[in-house]
Amino acid sequence: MQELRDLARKLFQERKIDALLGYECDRRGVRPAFVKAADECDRLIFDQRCVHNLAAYLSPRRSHVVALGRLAVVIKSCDARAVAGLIRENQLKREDVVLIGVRCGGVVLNPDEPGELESRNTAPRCVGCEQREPALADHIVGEPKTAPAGNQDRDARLSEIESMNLDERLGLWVDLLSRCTRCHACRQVCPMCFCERCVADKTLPAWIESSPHSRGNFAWHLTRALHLAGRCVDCGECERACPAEIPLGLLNRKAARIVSARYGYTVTDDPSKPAPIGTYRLDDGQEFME
Amino acid sequence: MSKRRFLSKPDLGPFVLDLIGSGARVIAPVRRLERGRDFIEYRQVRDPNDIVLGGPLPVRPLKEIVFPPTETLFRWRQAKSLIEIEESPTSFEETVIVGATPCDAAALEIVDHVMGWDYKDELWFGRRQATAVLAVACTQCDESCFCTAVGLSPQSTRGADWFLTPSKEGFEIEVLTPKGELLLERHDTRCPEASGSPAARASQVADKVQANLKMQPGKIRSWLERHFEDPLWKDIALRCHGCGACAFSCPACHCFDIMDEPEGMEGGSRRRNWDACQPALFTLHGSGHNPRKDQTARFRQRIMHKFNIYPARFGEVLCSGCGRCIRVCAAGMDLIGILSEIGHRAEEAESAL
Amino acid sequence: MNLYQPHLVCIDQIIEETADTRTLRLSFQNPSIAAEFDFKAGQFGEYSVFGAGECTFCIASPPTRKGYLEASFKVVGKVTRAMRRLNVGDTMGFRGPYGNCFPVEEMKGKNVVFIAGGIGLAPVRCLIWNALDLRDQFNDVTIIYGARSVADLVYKRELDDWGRRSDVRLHQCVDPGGETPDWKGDVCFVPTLVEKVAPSPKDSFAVVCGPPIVITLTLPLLERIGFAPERIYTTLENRMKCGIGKCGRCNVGPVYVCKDGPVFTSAQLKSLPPEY
Amino acid sequence: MGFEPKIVAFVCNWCTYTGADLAGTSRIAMAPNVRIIRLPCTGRIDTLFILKAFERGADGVIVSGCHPADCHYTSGNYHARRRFAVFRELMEFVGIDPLRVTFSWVSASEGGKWAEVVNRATEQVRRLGPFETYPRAGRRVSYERRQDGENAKVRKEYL
Repeated sequence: MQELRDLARKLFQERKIDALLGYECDRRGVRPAFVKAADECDRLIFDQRCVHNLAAYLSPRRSHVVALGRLAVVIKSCDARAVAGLIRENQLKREDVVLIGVRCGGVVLNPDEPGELESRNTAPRCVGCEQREPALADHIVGEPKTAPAGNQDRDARLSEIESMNLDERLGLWVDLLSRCTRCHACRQVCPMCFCERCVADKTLPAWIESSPHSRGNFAWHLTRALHLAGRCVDCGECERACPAEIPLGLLNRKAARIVSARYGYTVTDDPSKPAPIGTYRLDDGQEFME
Repeated sequence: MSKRRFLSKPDLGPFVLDLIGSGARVIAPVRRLERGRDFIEYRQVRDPNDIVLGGPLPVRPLKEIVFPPTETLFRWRQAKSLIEIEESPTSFEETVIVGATPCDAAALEIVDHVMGWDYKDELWFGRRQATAVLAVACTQCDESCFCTAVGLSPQSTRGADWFLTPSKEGFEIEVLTPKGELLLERHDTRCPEASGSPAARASQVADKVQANLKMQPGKIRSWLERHFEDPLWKDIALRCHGCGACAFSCPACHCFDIMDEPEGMEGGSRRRNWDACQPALFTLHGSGHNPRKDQTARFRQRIMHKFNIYPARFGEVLCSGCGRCIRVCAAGMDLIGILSEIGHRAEEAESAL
Repeated sequence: MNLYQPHLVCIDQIIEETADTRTLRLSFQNPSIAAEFDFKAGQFGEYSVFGAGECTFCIASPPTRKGYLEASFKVVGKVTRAMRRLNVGDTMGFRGPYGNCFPVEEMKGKNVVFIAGGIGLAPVRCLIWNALDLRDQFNDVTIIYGARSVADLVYKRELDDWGRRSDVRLHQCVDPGGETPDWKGDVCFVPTLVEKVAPSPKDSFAVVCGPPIVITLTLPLLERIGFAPERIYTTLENRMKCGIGKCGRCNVGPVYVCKDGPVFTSAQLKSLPPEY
Repeated sequence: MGFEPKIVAFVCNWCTYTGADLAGTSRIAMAPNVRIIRLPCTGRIDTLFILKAFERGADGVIVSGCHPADCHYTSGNYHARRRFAVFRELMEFVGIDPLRVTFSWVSASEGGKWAEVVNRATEQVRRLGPFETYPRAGRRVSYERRQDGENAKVRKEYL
């Protein structure tokens, strides 16, 4: 922790940055912190409750963050994939941001979760995560960590749904999505949803109906999953942000499975590796085409 | 007018079945397992065993029962230049809410002001009229609750037709409104007169809630009136993602959008959908001009509307202190923290005078 | 029938004002509603095209002329585009009238200065005709109107009419670069023309409508000339959905523009936060 | 009268549309259930078009364009192929029958193949019946707890 604060202070003192995005304690747990001066650096913390993917604040649509000036961001190795995604899609220049990588041994589900990291409360994405530190970072801080314990099969529910028949699946999704009120929290917290104007907000024509009935919800959630196929960094923020507790990650995980099976692609923190949708190979599978 | 009755625990199930049998739609808190965690949500129940009374606060508020997230205002059918309008009904299915939390019940009454202050919204009041609210004293709170700070309490009976206070053997019922009386008449035999002195109301919960936030709405309001421009807003709003999660999970937020949706090829429906003041699109003009151009302005609007505009118009804050906005916020925006900061500043400003 | 259900109106006439502005003359299909319908100058309505949605416009025709109402609109968004596609005889929806109005009674016997820019002439036109139809009840009538170019001037025929009348003083201008060789008016911005005309504040009311820039520049100018802020009127054009003080969209500080407005005095505007 | 499916075909301007035209001018008999919407390229066919067609009452959709290597814009169909591959599987995952959407390559000279695609798609959709299970009714459903075997009821409720 001290290492992180010292580094932050040094960056401010050397005038390398104008503001730093990290984590701080609040009344209930941990929340994102916007540090604007060297003497504020002691607020910074990093522990297993630092769940948030701060890359979401780096998108150019966040005018109030852009106005802060040159930024440093604290990232975990999973967040690095989102930063890489933004760089890959020309939303961010690598040299415009200072990345402070923290060694991470897994995080909990929610930032207000008390107690230590156990297999019971480990965020699903951390189980099986092999990256302890982000390769993309400029600086790496923190004690060396071990991989998080936990052996739950995070894809058990996915496999269960896949084994259902069509009617059962439709029933399940109609039920789950019936809770959606279209607050669009899933989109707003997503580091990869950076469009200036989302297709769901377009009115000429209104491709996706804004009403939270099944028709509108199906169009929205299917399209969201498709637009994130091969781009979703699996940070789980959409699921955490959903006030209706809809397991949105399932759709993203399914899309990731599809692109992995079809195009051998898994999301990476290498900005130079192209995402699967937007590129093609001449010999892509087309068994479904007549 | 309040009458005291008693409903024993074993009688709760048959009582609910009576309600369903009488043709009413019964909404109650039920348990749901999602992502390895337990949630409570208001849902229609068919089996009384599903009902969880006195559990944690349901994740989504009660308002969707009287103010659905999407509802049809009317339908139209078109043949060339001829339009035919099919009206939406203004009478609604009889609904009984068994086990509303006091904060959710009170919020309905708070929103009544705006829905009826000049033009009377028949859709809101139609559903309100058709809905009986049986609130139950709140026995669980967490660090996001602050109902006591907005003049309510875990035992507040506001907005309730019946108020249930749990005891060892069952529930003591206070019948509070004519609508409640009517309901009692129909289910008189299940609910005998309560004997003995009124059940003691636990105050530990209220004490815990009080410890979360102490606030004087009047002082907050006078500070807000004078500080439309303040560096505080910018600082707070930095974190905000600009989603509508807070407003959509708020029992008192009532802003909406009106949309036309073609259905099939010859007609469609005009709908009213929930909307929130946080997305930029809310106030965006056709010309591209946006009166609330950044998140700072939009977040300020949310606080202003709840704690300044609404009290100025209707005499009370647009908040029932349920704390859902705090719990759902992915960015850790903390209304309790913000209000206590404003309260603190208000005190300072006062002492500086 | 709930509050949000519109009355059906028929398009009787379409007047092309400019390349992207039109005026529709509408009449109620239900004769009993047509007979009952009344409004005051400055009020607005929610006009709908079924399938596209609702849009808020002031009623551009004066209340002194019964049997129809007019709406002038510029094509910008979804609903106005749909409105442009409609023909004479097509059906639209109308809810209203909503909002407050200009203090016509107070203005009687006084001088009135009308200042408008572009499509902002629509709400003012309602009041102008109201005054001209009751001409003997008003003192001097001055109209100062400007648009970006000669082609962008709306209500051209009426402008000619007003220009010919001896009981109306009309001053027109177009922005520099917007003039044509035979343009006889001034070439400047609306506030500059106001400065040049310098209407006398004595016993006068001013009504200003137009794009935000015209309003923000003209209001202080009028005050400098000597108009009391309480006697300068303008309209706010916040985005609205319900029009009846429910949907929460048009709040400017504690004010619901749809209920407390759209007509405000310059004095009232000063007490509001700049969110319009 | 039996069920006659409504099918919307989104086709590319350069190959399939011309192919469909050829089928017509060659007087090849085919099912009359298909309404064609012409677009510049399969790359322009957004998956939202498919969803919109279902929302507004289509029972089936055909998407068709140039064969690989024949795209008028060099690579539009390759991009589309990836997108449709992922979309198709996602659709299946949420319970929409992939048999309702037919993807095909039909060149300008393949009038006969177009007729085959149309006939086969029509037959397929006819067998599946009207697509009433698509949540098109625009009603918000309130569900009681879902239990196994309750799906039939669930489905009925949102119709």
